[in-house]
Amino acid sequence: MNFHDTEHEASYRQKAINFLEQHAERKVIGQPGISSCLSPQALLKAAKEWQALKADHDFACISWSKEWGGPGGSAIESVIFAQEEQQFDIPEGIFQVSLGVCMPSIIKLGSEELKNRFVKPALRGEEIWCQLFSEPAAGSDLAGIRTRAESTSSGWVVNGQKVWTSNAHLSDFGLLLTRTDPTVVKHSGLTMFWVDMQTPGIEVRPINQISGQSGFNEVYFTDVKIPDSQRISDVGGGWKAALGTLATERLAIGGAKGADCRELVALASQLPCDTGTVLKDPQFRQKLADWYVNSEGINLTRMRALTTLSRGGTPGPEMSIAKLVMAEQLQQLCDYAMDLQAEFGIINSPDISEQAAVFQKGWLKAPGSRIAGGTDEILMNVIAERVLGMPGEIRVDKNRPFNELPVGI
Amino acid sequence: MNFHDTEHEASYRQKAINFLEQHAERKVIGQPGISSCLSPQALLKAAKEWQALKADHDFACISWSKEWGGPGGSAIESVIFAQEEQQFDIPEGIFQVSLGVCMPSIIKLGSEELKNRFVKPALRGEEIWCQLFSEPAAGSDLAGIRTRAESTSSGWVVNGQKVWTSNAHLSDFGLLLTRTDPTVVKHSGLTMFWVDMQTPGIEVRPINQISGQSGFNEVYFTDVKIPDSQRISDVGGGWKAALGTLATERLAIGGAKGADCRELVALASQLPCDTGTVLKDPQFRQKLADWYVNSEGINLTRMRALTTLSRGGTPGPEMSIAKLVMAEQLQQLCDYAMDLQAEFGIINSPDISEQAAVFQKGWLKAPGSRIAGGTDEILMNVIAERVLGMPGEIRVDKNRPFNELPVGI
Amino acid sequence: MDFDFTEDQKHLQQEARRFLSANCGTARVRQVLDEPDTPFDAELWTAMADLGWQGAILPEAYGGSGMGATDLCAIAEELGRAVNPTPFASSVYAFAEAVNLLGSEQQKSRILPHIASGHQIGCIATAEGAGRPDLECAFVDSSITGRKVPVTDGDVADWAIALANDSHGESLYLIELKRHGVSTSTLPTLDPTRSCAEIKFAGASAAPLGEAGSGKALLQKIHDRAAVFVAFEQLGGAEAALATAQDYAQQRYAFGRAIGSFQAVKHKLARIYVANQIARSNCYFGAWALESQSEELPRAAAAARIAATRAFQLAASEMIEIFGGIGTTWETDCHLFYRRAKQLSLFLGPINMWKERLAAEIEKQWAHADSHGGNL
Amino acid sequence: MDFDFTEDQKHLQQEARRFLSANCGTARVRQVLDEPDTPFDAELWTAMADLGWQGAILPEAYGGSGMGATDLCAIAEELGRAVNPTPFASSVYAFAEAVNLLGSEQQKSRILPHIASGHQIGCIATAEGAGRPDLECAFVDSSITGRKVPVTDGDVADWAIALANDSHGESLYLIELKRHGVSTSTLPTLDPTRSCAEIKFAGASAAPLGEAGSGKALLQKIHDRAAVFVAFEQLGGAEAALATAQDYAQQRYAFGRAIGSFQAVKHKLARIYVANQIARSNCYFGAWALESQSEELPRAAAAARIAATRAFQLAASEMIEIFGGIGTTWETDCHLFYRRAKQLSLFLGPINMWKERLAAEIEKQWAHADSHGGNL
Repeated sequence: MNFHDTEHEASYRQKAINFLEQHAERKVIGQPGISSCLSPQALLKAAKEWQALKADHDFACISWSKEWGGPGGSAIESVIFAQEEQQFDIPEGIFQVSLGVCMPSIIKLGSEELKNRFVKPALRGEEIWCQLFSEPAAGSDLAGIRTRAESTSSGWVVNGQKVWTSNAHLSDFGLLLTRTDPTVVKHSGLTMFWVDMQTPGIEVRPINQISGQSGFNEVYFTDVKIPDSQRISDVGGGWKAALGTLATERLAIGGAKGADCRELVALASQLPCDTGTVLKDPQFRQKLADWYVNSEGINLTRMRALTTLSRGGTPGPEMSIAKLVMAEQLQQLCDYAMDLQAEFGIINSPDISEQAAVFQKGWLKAPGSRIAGGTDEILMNVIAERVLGMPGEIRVDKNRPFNELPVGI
Repeated sequence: MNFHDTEHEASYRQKAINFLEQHAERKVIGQPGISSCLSPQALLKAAKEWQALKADHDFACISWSKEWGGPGGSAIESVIFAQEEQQFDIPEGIFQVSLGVCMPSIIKLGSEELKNRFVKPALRGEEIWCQLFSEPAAGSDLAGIRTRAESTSSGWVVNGQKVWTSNAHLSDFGLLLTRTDPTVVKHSGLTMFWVDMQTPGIEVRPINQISGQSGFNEVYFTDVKIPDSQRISDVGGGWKAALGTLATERLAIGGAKGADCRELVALASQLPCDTGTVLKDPQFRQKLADWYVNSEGINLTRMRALTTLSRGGTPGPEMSIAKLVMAEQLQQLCDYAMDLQAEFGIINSPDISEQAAVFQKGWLKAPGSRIAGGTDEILMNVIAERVLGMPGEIRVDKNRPFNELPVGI
Repeated sequence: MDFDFTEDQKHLQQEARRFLSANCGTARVRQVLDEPDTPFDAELWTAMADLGWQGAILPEAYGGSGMGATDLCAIAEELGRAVNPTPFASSVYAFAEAVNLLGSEQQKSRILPHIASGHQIGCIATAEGAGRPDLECAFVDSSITGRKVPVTDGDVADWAIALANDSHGESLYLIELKRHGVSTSTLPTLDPTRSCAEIKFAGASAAPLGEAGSGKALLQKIHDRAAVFVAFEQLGGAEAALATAQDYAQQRYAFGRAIGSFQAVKHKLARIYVANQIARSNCYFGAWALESQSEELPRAAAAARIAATRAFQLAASEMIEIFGGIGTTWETDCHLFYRRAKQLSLFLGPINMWKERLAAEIEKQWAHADSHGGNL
Repeated sequence: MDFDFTEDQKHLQQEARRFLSANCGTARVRQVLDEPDTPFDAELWTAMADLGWQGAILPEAYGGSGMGATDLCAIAEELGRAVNPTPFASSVYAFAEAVNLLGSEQQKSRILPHIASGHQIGCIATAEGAGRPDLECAFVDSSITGRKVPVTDGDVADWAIALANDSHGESLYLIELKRHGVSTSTLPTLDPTRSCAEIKFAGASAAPLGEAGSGKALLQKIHDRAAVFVAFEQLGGAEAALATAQDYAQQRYAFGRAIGSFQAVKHKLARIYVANQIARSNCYFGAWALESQSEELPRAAAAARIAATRAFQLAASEMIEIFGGIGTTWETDCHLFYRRAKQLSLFLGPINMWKERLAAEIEKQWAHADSHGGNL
């Protein structure tokens, strides 16, 4: 057991650090970074420039083959760069879906022509993609989507509504899952397209979340015309295509970020109580220990997955536990931190209580973290079925045409 | 809101106390009672005598009608007597199944002849009954029983195995659920009989539990001949009959008895720790408060049910929570109490640590408490479906003949 | 044995529910949520006063209706169910009860009629920042100086009761807030449907309330009484959250079936039901202890508070999980419950403090039982 | 990055598993369970010694094989999986490690070869009754007097290490148990597959071990090292319990389907899997800290201990619930895991103590990070 790089990894890491130090500034703790200082437009511009710069230096999409503009590096090199990059103050959060989810699907499923047209501009950040899958009535049950694509003499006409679309308002293109035949069983009537987000009839509206922020969009389709040449899957073959995309998505989603033990200790070391500060309080210490063991457990589990990558293998299912554990913990830990502040815990303003604000923010975010990317319950199903080999749920929706299935609200 | 008896209730309570004081001794805290001092035979004899005495004074089966030997009292009178009776040192735990579960079914389902023959002797404790329902492959899924009763020219021949039969070794008779037709759907092929436990071919074996004790039996049936006159339900009508019995059983089962807050406080007030005794330890106090709220919550919920009885109504579903809450709590509280004793918690002997023994006993008993009378999961299903109106589980075993259903171990 | 609301109380509760359905639907609550300059629903407040709720249990001599504490509990459950956006908890459960319990005849007749009529609002100002630091507010030269933060409803209140140091130790004071020497500023909170403020006293005139030097003990008495009513609000909130989640689980389909047919959803709902029943039973005991002026009130209040806090927080957070993605949006009502559950869990002090209080009562009871050979 | 067992260690582990499947099946474990006069499986003990396990990581100079700590961790996981009924934990993880770490050259060469060969057994005698009372054992006039209870394997051990008061404060002592002045009596425990005793010292001769007056700190060092190995035993037990429950859930049918197809059972299994993975990762970190002699050992050992204790207790109790009624019978193996999970959770001290220890380490790290502007 050790945490050291191999010789090759160490030299790659040095190369990454050299590049980063030359072109970016290290993050300073306690200072807000670019991503929270710049205006949305300026952030987008900065992100595109940074992506292009990385591409010029072979640090964009490191594991992609040369054919698609990547340097053809290894998975572990990709991780090493990401580890170092997160120490630097660079514009974040724009290309995750575009490059982590959409492009791998385009590369896997698209025609040569399509790939030649789209992959390199996406890699360089010149064009951004979003994923148009989820719908109000199709979240955990993604195959239940209702957005219709009807075949006409001149192509397809799409009507319906997508939801939870990250960055739809910034995107140039989208990967779109539709129902082309509601008269067959639900998994057989789906078809995947790509779509230009400027196409008439597409309307993007931000979703207001509990936190008051809007990290997602709704996307409405009203008589949107899409030529058949933009079809990516076989007609009726959309589910298989989507499964590939989802597998990629699951890898791209990390744990639930937010306040954790570090922030809790910082708070406790400042809060007065009978025994001095809360950090000295035996109850607090018991809870802290429990949470710390989880957080460290998840960090170390990541190390185990990286070890497998480093040895050239494919990580096992261990990391499927990360979001489940950390999202629940985020909610409980933030709730507890607010209790520690007694009546003051209800105040929601960084201006009044900077140290506390991180918990109130986490508490508002946690319900979403427990749902986005798979609810707690779906994740436990996945672990039980795919990892532990339990039989699947009894399905009542497998053998009846989609349009004969009972529907609710 | 008040906890007082009505005038009638108060006078009935006084009558009960008078009877009890005349014929029994009050329990003394810290002294073991009759039930744990007498030999099994002596206890059985004492229990039968006590039951006959109660019957003579109209305190046995208080709510049963005069027709069946009861005084025709109310449900609340029944509860009042039970509340007072448990303050006295009388022989316990023999007639619960016989009178709480089996006789109500006989009264409901049996022929006049049958009722005339059996009800009064059972009420007086002269004859004891057991319930022969559960099987190794049919616990939560009771309708999955496999014990076969095959029709012959001279009656029925029964082969199979029952399990979890309380007091089978003391019983004179049993209420027996069998499968008479495995070629129809599972709920339709069952038939109920009564059986004399001395019938040749019936063998009773005690089950050793984790605790080392044996509170239950297995009962084996080998070519047991039962005349058709002992059939209680229609042929194929056993499930409906059994459901009635089970509803009665659920009422008869209380919470999970065992160590609780009182015992925990007693332990903590004697255990040394840095802050004096554990009773002063802030962590301990937080846990104690949580458990106390549950225990009091269950006690007070019982008061709410009694209020409904006292007002002449039928209690709602509130009491369905009692076993679920208290069995889980028993396990957690005992485990914690053992941790409080540090390394010493592993010692399992009342001779060495009387105060601790109650927790080790509870810890061994708790897994059984979480299962007997409905597992945690079945109880939550029951609450969700019967109380909260959620749809039933998808059933795959409803429309296929029993002998074509997949079977496991 | 009569451990339930009476028929009259059930009737009162039904009437309250009918009134609040009509006058305090979630659309009304959301108006306060979405409008930063609206600290509470003044129209609703007036309508409640017209029904006599603010003075329900105050003596008739002071403009009240002289009802019993349990009657107000029945109303409180409904106010909780409706997530009412008003200063009722501060003004009625805490302030009015405190003045009625501790005030001089003059204080009561001067203040309570205005509270009962809803024309004035009172609040309790206890916290002085995060955690539980030492008391810094001080009463010197017949006036009070210091800072209280946060004070629920402090920005809309006419009166406050505050703890301050004085020559006797720690004492309670009554302060008219819209006077010289008092400045209040509204603070943003996680529950914008309830108002909250920082109050600064700079030589504000203040009158002693209750026995001098006994401030802490008196404050605990006030908290115990208020905690029972608040517990009923929490219970009502928990029941509403459960009912909403139940309804959704029956109507929302996934994988071709109502999501309520999945065991994971069933068991979540069952856990909420269990917590709510335990809360209800402990709340009833609190109501009994309050109304019968039992010595067991401190224990009963703490148990009701703990059980109801647990229940409402569980129900409110799990209802979002049952709703799924849509439950995390501003437009769905789930977050009204989520926010209020947290707000009420901190109002009157956090749950750990109440658990400690309950443990102390259990310890007392044990010491008594132990020395008398009795039972816990 | 190489945060996993090496290929060699995996091979070693597979060999250990194969050996234990053949020589330590549950039927063998049950022989010790059912036979009160058999404190441990002596035949298995000898076979383990033949494989060199008792001396695996002792230096070759003292009859050991000089392997690394992580190698022993790999074996420990298998011993846990097999619920081994032997004094391995006492003799190897605790006693031998302590003597090797603290003993004089003479002590090591006199004692360790016998431990490595399995001919002698050692134990650690720390507890002096329920809770954590003050230390009463005392070393006076070159001999020790007092009582240690309970002592895991104290009745089968030849040697004990015990803490005692002396003129320097609290110091560790080495005591030969089968000598004058020592009496041991076997105690019944919740896990009859592991032996346990009360030891009374009445002027027993004892030799100091390690620096005088530093007994408590040294004992903590011994506990930290042993905790890592024990955590691997707990991890192995948790994995075995999960595998057994998984298997049963697939094979047992109710309502016409495998019970593993019910969400309630799935989610129970998923929760166990999560706990086991968190335990595994923390255990690996413990192994790393132990083998690399890292300063982080106290923190790593506590985290491994906590995670593995949680995992094994969860897996063992929930496996019974998954088995249902049959799981509560003596004849099914579930209770072997349930008992051992509790036994290991108390051996080396209860989980609350380890959480406090971890918190203290986090606090130290925080103070250091705080003063250096670094990270936690």
